[in-house]
Amino acid sequence: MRFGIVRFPASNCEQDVAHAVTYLGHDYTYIWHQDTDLQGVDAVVLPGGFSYGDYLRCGAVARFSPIMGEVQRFADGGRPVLGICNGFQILTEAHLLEGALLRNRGLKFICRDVPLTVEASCDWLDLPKGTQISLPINHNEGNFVCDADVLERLRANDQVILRYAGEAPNGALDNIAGICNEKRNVFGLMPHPERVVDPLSGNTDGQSFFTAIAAMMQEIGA
Amino acid sequence: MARYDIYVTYREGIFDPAGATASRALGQMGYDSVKSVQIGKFIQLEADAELAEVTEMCEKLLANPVIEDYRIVPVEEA
Amino acid sequence: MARYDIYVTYREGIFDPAGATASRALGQMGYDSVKSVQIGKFIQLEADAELAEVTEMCEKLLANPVIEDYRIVPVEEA
Amino acid sequence: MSIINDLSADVAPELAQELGLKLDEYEHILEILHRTPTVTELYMFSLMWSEHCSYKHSRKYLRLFPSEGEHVLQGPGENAGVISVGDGWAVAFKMESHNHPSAIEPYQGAATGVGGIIRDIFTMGARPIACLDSLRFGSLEHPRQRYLFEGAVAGIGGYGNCLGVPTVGGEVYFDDAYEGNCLINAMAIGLMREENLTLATASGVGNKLVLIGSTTGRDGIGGASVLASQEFDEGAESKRPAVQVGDPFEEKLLIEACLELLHKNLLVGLGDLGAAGLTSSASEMASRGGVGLDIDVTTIPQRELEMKPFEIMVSESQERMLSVVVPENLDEVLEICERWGLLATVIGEVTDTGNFVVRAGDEVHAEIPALCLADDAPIYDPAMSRPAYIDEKAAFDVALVKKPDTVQELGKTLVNLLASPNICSRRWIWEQYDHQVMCNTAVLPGSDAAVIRIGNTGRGEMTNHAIAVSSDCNGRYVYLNPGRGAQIALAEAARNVTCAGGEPAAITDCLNFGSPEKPEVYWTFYESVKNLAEACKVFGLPVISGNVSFYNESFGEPIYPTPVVGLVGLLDDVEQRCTMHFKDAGDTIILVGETDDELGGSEYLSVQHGIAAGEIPALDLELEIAVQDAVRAGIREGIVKSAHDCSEGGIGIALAESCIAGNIGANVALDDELEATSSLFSETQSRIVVTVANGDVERLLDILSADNVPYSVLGEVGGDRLIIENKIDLSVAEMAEPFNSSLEKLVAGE
Ligand SMILES: Nc1ncnc2c1ncn2[C@@H]1O[C@H](COP(=O)(O)OP(=O)(O)O)[C@@H](O)[C@H]1O
Ligand SMILES: [Mg+2]
Repeated sequence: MRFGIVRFPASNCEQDVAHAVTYLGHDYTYIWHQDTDLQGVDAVVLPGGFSYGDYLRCGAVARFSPIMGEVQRFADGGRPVLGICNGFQILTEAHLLEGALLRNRGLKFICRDVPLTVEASCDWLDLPKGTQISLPINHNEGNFVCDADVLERLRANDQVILRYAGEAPNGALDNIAGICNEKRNVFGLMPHPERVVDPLSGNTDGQSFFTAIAAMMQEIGA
Repeated sequence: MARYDIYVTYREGIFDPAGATASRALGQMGYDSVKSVQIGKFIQLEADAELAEVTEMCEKLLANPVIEDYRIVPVEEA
Repeated sequence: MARYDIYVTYREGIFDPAGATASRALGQMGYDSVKSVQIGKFIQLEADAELAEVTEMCEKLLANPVIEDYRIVPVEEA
Repeated sequence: MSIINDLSADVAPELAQELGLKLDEYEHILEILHRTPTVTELYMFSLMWSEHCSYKHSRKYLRLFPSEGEHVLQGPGENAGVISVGDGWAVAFKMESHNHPSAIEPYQGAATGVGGIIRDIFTMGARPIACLDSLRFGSLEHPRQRYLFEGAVAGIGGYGNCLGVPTVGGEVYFDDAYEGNCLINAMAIGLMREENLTLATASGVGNKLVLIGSTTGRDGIGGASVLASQEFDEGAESKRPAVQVGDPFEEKLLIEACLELLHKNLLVGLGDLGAAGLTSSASEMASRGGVGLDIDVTTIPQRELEMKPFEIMVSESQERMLSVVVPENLDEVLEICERWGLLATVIGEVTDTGNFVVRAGDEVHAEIPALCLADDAPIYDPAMSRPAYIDEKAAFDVALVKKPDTVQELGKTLVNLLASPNICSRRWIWEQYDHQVMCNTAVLPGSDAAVIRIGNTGRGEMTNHAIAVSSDCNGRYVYLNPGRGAQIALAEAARNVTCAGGEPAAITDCLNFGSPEKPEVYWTFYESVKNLAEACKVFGLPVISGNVSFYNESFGEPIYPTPVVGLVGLLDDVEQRCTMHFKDAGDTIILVGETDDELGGSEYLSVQHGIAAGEIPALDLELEIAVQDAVRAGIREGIVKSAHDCSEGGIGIALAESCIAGNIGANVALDDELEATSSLFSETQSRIVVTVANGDVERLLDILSADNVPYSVLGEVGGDRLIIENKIDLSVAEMAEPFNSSLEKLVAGE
């Protein structure tokens, strides 16, 4: 299958996503933020990085890129969209996902492997509830917040896909590390599964994120 | 050319990590009298625009209504 | 308890990349009238402290005098 | 057009002096110009002939460094050196200091330091793939030092993380010697195809000069001359020029745009604007190409009003690049820059006059032979004298200090050392750096050297090759013995790279010293350079780039002389990499090399007794090379499962670190017949602790014996305690806790 990886100015993990999906035998196309054509890709990934320098608010400017209108339509049509780290921040700014990501509680950038618990499945991740995995996080603003009623809804609909096991490293509300939308096709998470696909990193827990979606796409004949 | 001062602050109930840390740090530095610190943004905008348009800019870009409130104050030219 | 509003901005001549980026973004969103955006900090401080002490806090922690100016405004209680 | 006359013959020498030019330098300028210089010209000369740009106090002896070798594609003289790493791939690397700006504003100073060294790398046509940071501060007991340290680390992370360049290693030392003058050295490494090697040269009369990137402001005016040549004392505040705020977002766009332009062959030359801004990059590019340049400052996008021509010419506004473009390619160049959201402006062109002409419209403000500006700076051969302290310090008798001798006391000492600022885990630092982006970091920070796979991630080209990188320098050693200390810096960098499985290939350096105008300081500089050069020759290691930072003093006291070595080694196959942590219970632990009684200058003496004195450890270069070759051979055969060198804190610390990293114990005996303290904490060089599976012991011993390398079998891995017979008995947990948490506590002032 073919992943469309959107490049915003100062995205910097697009190459990591490309590396991960090629490693797993898939294709990818880089999509420029100023384009308005998703080029027929099967799934869209908004990669990590510092779009627009993370100035003002992370993802605030990127969300107005011309391509985001297409991403919105793509998502509305039930097609899979994944936002990793800065991509997650962009999705919340674009209101494709709820909540917002504030500065880490400790006010420090954090790059480390963290243990996570799978809480539910979505189009992008299909692991049994309760599965423990380890993924690297790499962010300055991963402190998830949302209103109480939103949180209640996220929980009730099983939209919380990943939680930090133990204390959230960034202060995230309810230990939330990743959520999906109601239709379960749009998924955003702070950790970086793409970095732990190639075994060079000593961890392959990231593989299931890209293989689950590929399997699903194959099933529906995409 | 009009000038606007825009104040962006966290909405009630949203925890402000930078403010909380600054408050604690001041306490540790011996300023025991400090009760709270809130850190928001102070945006100075120069534009040939009416208040309505500046409000739109805030709604769309300069503030995130999910977490932030904003207040726009037109600045009298000196 | 006294309240102070503190405005922290870059000193004259220091480049503000965040402001420049926001200004450009507004232009691209069609707000051609925007001439400049400066992004500083808006700090709300609650403390049982005199102005002199708040000034000290700014010098030491709340602002970075090497690159930032600050302005303290005592807030009248409503 | 004639040159404007804005400076009278009697005022000019005064301005020259104010700008830091010496009288004979001013006279030399008169000889070059045959007339009174203009204001702009004086500024340009003063910056180009400043220590920072001209290396006038160091150039003579830098020539001692070997700069050629089998891998070298580009030696010193360009923005960075380049070596080939196989199959048509090459890496560019260089180290640079940003000490003085960081002492004023640590976050921005360190951030713009990273920005500057990264520009040096992509100017060469290489994509930056890794950074290292080499830091020195005073004791963390002082709040100001904590502020500097925290700010510098945050700034390095803030800048590098945004660029998507992993910061994979570095070093940090805390010592009172750096209290008034911290050291912030950054090293960057870039990857390219050999055919993409680009030089910062201007050529082709009629070609356009295109300035790409940020606008030009008054920030950093005079930065190079004022900051880098002045000691820090009370007067420093008033001389403070505007500090520059880094814009990593702009830099990231510059990286992408410039690499695209270079790979599409759209540029004749490319140079970055660093110290002395446009003056330096333009004159260096002109002098290399043997051409003249004509620049009209009114075309340069300015961020402040009413800037004077000289201000524009010497501004050090960050994130700007100067390119030379054939007129036919101009449109495409401008278009690519625009797509990346970058300003790109034609500011002048290449001429055949050999003169560097600066105009404001029709007014000519400078007309200087480009060659003279770039290459005619005076070269000094300062006086030197051997400082008296050297013999005094060396005479210190280590036998006089009272040493622990019970297992309990020794254990306490070991734990104390593990928690001490110069030994404890650096996790607090590297967790603030993205060290994994690009998916090529095969050995993460925390081991002896980082290993990075060679591959153009996300662009379809991966290889199995890798590089191992380390930066090292124990300034206390260099202080006590400048020559040997500098050699040990090299030996240790090479040893670290060897422990990761790398074969040392080339080095860069950053020579941090006090004022070269002080004979005693200059002697330490000369000794260090001469001996480092010697050691490089013995190792067969070329020095392909580097940087000198003088005037690192405060209140008249120089820092420890600190010649930092950054070393890049090669691995044919990334699968042959090795880490330092103990792996499996039952593995045999072997010490390669042997321990002597060498506590002089040690971390033990410093931490436990507050003493920086004594004879520093000996270094036998032949033995060092033999030890490294043998260990590397064992790693490459796949039999060495872990390798860790003994550096600060000696074998006691090395064993403890390998236990902590592997979360497993060890049971060993040290049969060196030394006093327990010396046995554990002596910092004898040329020692590496390795482990092998039982079945491979014979094979490794064969390798060692064949090369006549001394060794001893110490014991085996296993359990959850580190037991060193008759000396140490500690659980891994009670060592790990202080080791891992110490730095964070020290930063918090606890
Ligand atoms: N300032 C720093 N930035 C990033 N990594 C660092 C820094 N300081 C130390 N490290 C990492 O911590 C580990 C231990 O460093 P150090 O004690 O200097 O090692 P060694 O004694 O082997 O040279 C290395 O992996 C090193 O790269
Ligand atoms: Mg080491």
